[in-house]
Amino acid sequence: MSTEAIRLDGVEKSFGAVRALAGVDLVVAVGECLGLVGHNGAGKSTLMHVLAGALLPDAGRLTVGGAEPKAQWSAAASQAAGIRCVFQELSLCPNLSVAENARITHASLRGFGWKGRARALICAKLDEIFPGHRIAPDDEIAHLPIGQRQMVEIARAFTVTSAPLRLVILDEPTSSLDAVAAGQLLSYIRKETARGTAIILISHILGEVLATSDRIVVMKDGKQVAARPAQAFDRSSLMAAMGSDLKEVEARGDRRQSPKADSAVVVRASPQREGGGGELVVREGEIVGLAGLAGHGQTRLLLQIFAGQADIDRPVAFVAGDRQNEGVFNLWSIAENVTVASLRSLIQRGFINVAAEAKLARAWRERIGIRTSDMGRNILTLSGGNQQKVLFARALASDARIILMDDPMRGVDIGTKLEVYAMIRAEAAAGRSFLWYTTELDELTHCDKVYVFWNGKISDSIEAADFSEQRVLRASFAESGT
Amino acid sequence: DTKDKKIALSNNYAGNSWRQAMLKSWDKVTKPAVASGIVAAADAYTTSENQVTEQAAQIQNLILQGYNAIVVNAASPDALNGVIKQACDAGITVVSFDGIVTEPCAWRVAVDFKKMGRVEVDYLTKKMPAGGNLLEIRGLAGVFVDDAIHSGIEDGVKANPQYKIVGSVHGNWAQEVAQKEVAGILPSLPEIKAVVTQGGDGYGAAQAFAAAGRPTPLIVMGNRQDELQWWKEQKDKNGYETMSVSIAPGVSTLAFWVAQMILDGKQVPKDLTVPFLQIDQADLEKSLATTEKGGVANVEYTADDAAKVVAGASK
Amino acid sequence: MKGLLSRLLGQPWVGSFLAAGLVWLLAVVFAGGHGGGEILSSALAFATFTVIVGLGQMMVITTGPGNVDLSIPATMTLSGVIAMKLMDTESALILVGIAAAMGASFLVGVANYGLIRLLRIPPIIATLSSSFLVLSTAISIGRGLRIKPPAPLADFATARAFGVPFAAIAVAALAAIIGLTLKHTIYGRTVAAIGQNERAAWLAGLDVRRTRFATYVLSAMLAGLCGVLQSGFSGGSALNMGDDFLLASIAVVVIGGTSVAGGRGNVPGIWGAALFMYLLVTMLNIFGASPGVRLVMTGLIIIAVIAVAGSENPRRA
Amino acid sequence: MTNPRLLRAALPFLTLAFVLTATFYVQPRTMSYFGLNLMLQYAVPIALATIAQMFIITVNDLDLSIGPFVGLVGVIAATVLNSNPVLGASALMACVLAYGVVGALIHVRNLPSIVVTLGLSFVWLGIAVMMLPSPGGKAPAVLKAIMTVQTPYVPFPILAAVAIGLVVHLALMTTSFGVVARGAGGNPKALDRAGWSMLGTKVVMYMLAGLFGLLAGLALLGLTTSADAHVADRYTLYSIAGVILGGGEFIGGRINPIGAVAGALTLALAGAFLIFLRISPDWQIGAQGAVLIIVLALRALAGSREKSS
Ligand SMILES: Nc1ncnc2c1ncn2[C@@H]1O[C@H](COP(=O)(O)OP(=O)(O)OP(=O)(O)O)[C@@H](O)[C@H]1O
Ligand SMILES: Nc1ncnc2c1ncn2[C@@H]1O[C@H](COP(=O)(O)OP(=O)(O)OP(=O)(O)O)[C@@H](O)[C@H]1O
Ligand SMILES: [Mg+2]
Ligand SMILES: [Mg+2]
Repeated sequence: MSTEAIRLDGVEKSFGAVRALAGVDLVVAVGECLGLVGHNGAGKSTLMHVLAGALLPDAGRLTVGGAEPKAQWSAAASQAAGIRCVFQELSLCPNLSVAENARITHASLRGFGWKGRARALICAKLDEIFPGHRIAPDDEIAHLPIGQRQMVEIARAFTVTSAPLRLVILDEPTSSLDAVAAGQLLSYIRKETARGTAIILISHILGEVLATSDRIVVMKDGKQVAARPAQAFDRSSLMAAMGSDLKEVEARGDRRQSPKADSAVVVRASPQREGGGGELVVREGEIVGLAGLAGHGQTRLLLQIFAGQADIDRPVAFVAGDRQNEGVFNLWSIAENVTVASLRSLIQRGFINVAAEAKLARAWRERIGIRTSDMGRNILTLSGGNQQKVLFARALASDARIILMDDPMRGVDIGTKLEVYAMIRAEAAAGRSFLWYTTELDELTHCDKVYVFWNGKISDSIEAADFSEQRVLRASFAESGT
Repeated sequence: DTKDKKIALSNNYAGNSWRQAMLKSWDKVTKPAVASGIVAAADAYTTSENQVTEQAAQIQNLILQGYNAIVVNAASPDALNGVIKQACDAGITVVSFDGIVTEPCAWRVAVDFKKMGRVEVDYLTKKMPAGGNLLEIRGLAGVFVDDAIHSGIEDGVKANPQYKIVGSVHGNWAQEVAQKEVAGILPSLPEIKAVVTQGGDGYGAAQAFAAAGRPTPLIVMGNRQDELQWWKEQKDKNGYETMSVSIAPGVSTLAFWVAQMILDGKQVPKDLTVPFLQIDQADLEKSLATTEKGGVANVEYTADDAAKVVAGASK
Repeated sequence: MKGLLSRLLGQPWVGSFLAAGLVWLLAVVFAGGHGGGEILSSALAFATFTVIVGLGQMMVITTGPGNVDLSIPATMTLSGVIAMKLMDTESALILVGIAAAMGASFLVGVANYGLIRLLRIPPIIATLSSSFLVLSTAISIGRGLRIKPPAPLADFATARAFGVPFAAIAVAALAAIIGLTLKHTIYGRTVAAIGQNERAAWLAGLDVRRTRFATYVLSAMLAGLCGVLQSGFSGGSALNMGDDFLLASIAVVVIGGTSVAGGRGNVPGIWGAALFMYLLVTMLNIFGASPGVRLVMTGLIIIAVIAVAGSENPRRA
Repeated sequence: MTNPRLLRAALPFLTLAFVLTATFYVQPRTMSYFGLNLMLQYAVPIALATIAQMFIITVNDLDLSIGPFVGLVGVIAATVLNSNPVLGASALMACVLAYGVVGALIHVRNLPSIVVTLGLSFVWLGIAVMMLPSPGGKAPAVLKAIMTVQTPYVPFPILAAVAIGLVVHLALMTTSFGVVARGAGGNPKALDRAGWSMLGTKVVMYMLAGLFGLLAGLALLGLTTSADAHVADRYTLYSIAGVILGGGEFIGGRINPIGAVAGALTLALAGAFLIFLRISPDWQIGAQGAVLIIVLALRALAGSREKSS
């Protein structure tokens, strides 16, 4: 029996003029956790689509368990070979229940009593990976927040019925998970590899890749540029390998001047839930963080503020994190997706000024580094992280004074993140206010004030000076109350 | 004696001037009949679309409401038979008119649509015995009336081979549709001598000819006021001659009296025929004067008229 | 040059024009090579009406799946009935009649959106229900009587210059304006955005409600305009004058390259498809087939045209 | 507090109960075996057509041809099937197959179903008119017998409706195939990635629609006893309305078979209710619209409850 779970040789894939994969060789050993990192648009997801049979490569060879696959490579063949993939853009059926979605990937779940088996299967896996997950097998996916959807999809990928598990691909699995769930997943990955399953972990959070993987492969512009055991990397050497020429700013040391405490209040809101619970205040020029476990009311408060059920100085813009459902306009070009919130300023004699629109779009491509040669291309030709940058650009390009951000860094690569952090700070200094929900504790260090949510209420509010991760975690479980 | 009997009108379509006139005639004749105690009620029911299923449901509900007689203008001659039978079985007198039904238990106040088609060609043989090219405007494909009138015309043309139908379109008994279809086919046609129609389509055809700049042929009209008006204008201008033929909307009132007679215990044969209403060159002014602006030439019937029709059929 | 040609051929509306041209050619050939100009001229005249309602229907369909205006035929009828009744063949009253007809259509649009928004009734059913009420109103106002239009209105509706109907020219201008609106105004962009993802449109700060409201009103008012014009054109209004437009308004929009799934409208295609639909019927009439055969052919040709030319947005990996 | 999702699921039935009560109130005579039987007979073919439409809506398409198809089935059954059962049965089977072919065409060429089925509606109508230029034909005696059977205690239409709803519910909502079919409406890409054949799923769903259209045609013929090409033109809109009344949605594979049957019954009853109201003929058509609006307004009430919680 081969020790290779899967092997790719010289895989190439182009989309029109875009060379997404320029000859990639990749080997994943049995029981290995391979970390895959690279900038947005490096080709990671495309490579995974090839592995999962969702895309056919233009050139290259694929071997599974040391042997060429017998049949034409396809989604079904990949399934049969024991390859599972949690795609970056989730692929659950929103109209089906959790258990029914398990059925979708398991052809063998049929016949009498299949539903009972499906329920048991998915529940057991959820319990194993995410203890305390609060998901019922008959919940309809559409009614779950995005974090729980991601948990379901991850759990589903690890369930086993007829075909044994060979390789599980996790494409940015933690992007919508809170710190606790992400930790649970990472420790489960180590358990699963110990059982002999190979895992590919794609993430832009370098810490988790460094801590979890056995080996790390770095991709850049469709090619593999480095592959070393994880121990051989540290944060900065990994970033260097990714080609990020930015120095990571030591956020805490570089704390910016907080805006004056007496600047004007621009948002005053309290969560509308039975019992209420706390009040949130944002002042002009402030960056305010919302923290806590996913699904505890942060997004709901942002929507409530956006819908105007709060005291707020308009105009306001929203950066969606669930870009599939709340962000991108699928049929439009990248440029149109950027400018949609700024149209009012582009009007000339009643009509949108085409030249000005194109100019605005180009300006933002440069400012935020959207990786495309042509802003007239369809938005879906962008990699996930680049789509997210478009949503950022949309909000920042608008005339909004207040920007609401719903875990907006999902899938954004580390280099860009640093640029965006800097951009947010500059905009705040210029008088814009940010209300920033994030699932990444690190990001809270950029905030002047942090509100922690628990069960729909604000359970703690922390000034920058008093900030500590422990205090956030404690408030996330409502151990401290205000 | 029918003073505590209730009669219902089951109608399946109200979306054109003919049906509106029919409902109006019904109202005009039955209101006094109810007021003077001849019958207890004479309610009109109509559905929105020309649909068998809706009308069937409607009749079933009329059965449930306990009417003694149902006067029905049927959406289909056969497809309502099931429910008509149910009504008969429930002891209800069913009288069909215009759109008649074939269920044997029902009475029929019928117009011979086939003959109506034949009459059009017969008229032509007198008007232009030399013959010529004809354009036929038909009704809605798949509907009984369309098929009947068409076959009458076809028979007429077969019997008079000097006529040739060189084009045929479906005007669906609507001026707009007839105008549209005729306008489309006209450029491809040779000189047209006459247009044979089914009613509600003659004026549209005339407009299409005018728009195409073609000489106006003899167009058989369908008793609509705007058609008669147009005819009159042409006549005054250049002595234009044609005829107009259609079924009078007031036939609903004849059916009403027939139903009343049956309820009254009179012997009435199952099949009655009413003549269609034909307007000739000589009657034009008179008919135009008695026709409401924008309406349809009409006659309403009295109880005596009905008795005469019945007597005629019983002989 | 070659690039230009292939880009042109890639446009979703080209197919409908090609189909229209082909059908026209067949009709002319079968007619013995004459009458081509006249056929085209009457096709333009009648396509004009379909285009007017098609423009409104396109806007509605572009606001997303499930959005369609089934009240167009009834609105046409109501507007035609009101206009003819008020004008009562008097030229002096033309403007009054038009104003009243457009006012009534506006109210229909408001009512449609009200049902959709306040009662949360799915648009298909909301507009279907309202169409019944609108038709009843038309019946009770017009009593099914067919009143002639005043001469100037009829003249305008039927006038042609060198075979090109004035109305067609006016509607071509209207179509151009709507095309421009769709692409280059905030309203048009919002319509397309809502059609792709209503929630994202809201979160992008677009005014979802006002736009949907305006769209249903626009559709109703275009239907009303069509009702007045059609009454002028064919010598009066009739209760069934809109019947033909129910499916036709949807068909020309979709055959014309507008996405049924919403988010992508297409104006030129409506013209192509309207001409195609008219010429198709004409061609089959000229062939002189029996009614059954004609219907079957109509259906098969529509399916063939859409199968050859009208693929929805190409599948993405 | 009632569970809003439960309320939403129960809505089609509450609506039905509401319309039924209103009907009983204005015309107590309907509250009998005979009354219910009469009033609901014609709801059976509508329910079947609604289910057919629902199969198509499940995979995010719309069938504008179901009405004329039901008419065509009636024509075939009243003519060919009567004179030559083998030929008639194969013709009917061919119709169902044709549905499958259309489904395949729509999927493979990625066509808008609205236009394809609009074209198809002309085809069905044309064939029917060719076979029967003027209404006529005769229903096979079995069909008549089935549709007018007098079942003990509970009228046949009610039993039939319940049976139709339950069978389809079991097939679509509880079996493992049903999950794939609904998933195909919810997220076709996910199905594709999981290795399912979207083509196969679509063809099966279209053929099921054809099959239920066939049953609707036969049931309707059993009631009308003779055929008419235009008999069911209205079914297209009715079936769509029925699915939506029953809690289904146009996009996303969200459907409710039992609700759809209830929706169809509601539509049939709403018509009856109006006739009992004795409105002036002018407004009878408008009243149909008003009743639809009132019935659907109930949804709004429940919807706002769902939202506020
Ligand atoms: N369907 C497509 N059509 C055209 N270009 C595409 C398509 N899918 C991906 N690309 C391009 O291929 C390149 C690689 O994209 P891919 O999604 O693999 O990046 P990635 O490494 O996963 O990035 P991210 O970290 O942002 O998810 C990008 O330039 C992207 O724009
Ligand atoms: N208060 C809100 N919360 C969330 N989404 C909203 C809100 N108001 C509007 N939207 C979004 O805008 C879109 C269009 O809104 P619509 O006009 O249907 O209002 P709505 O959601 O019914 O709002 P409301 O409940 O305030 O009447 C919806 O799809 C929804 O996503
Ligand atoms: Mg990616
Ligand atoms: Mg995260």
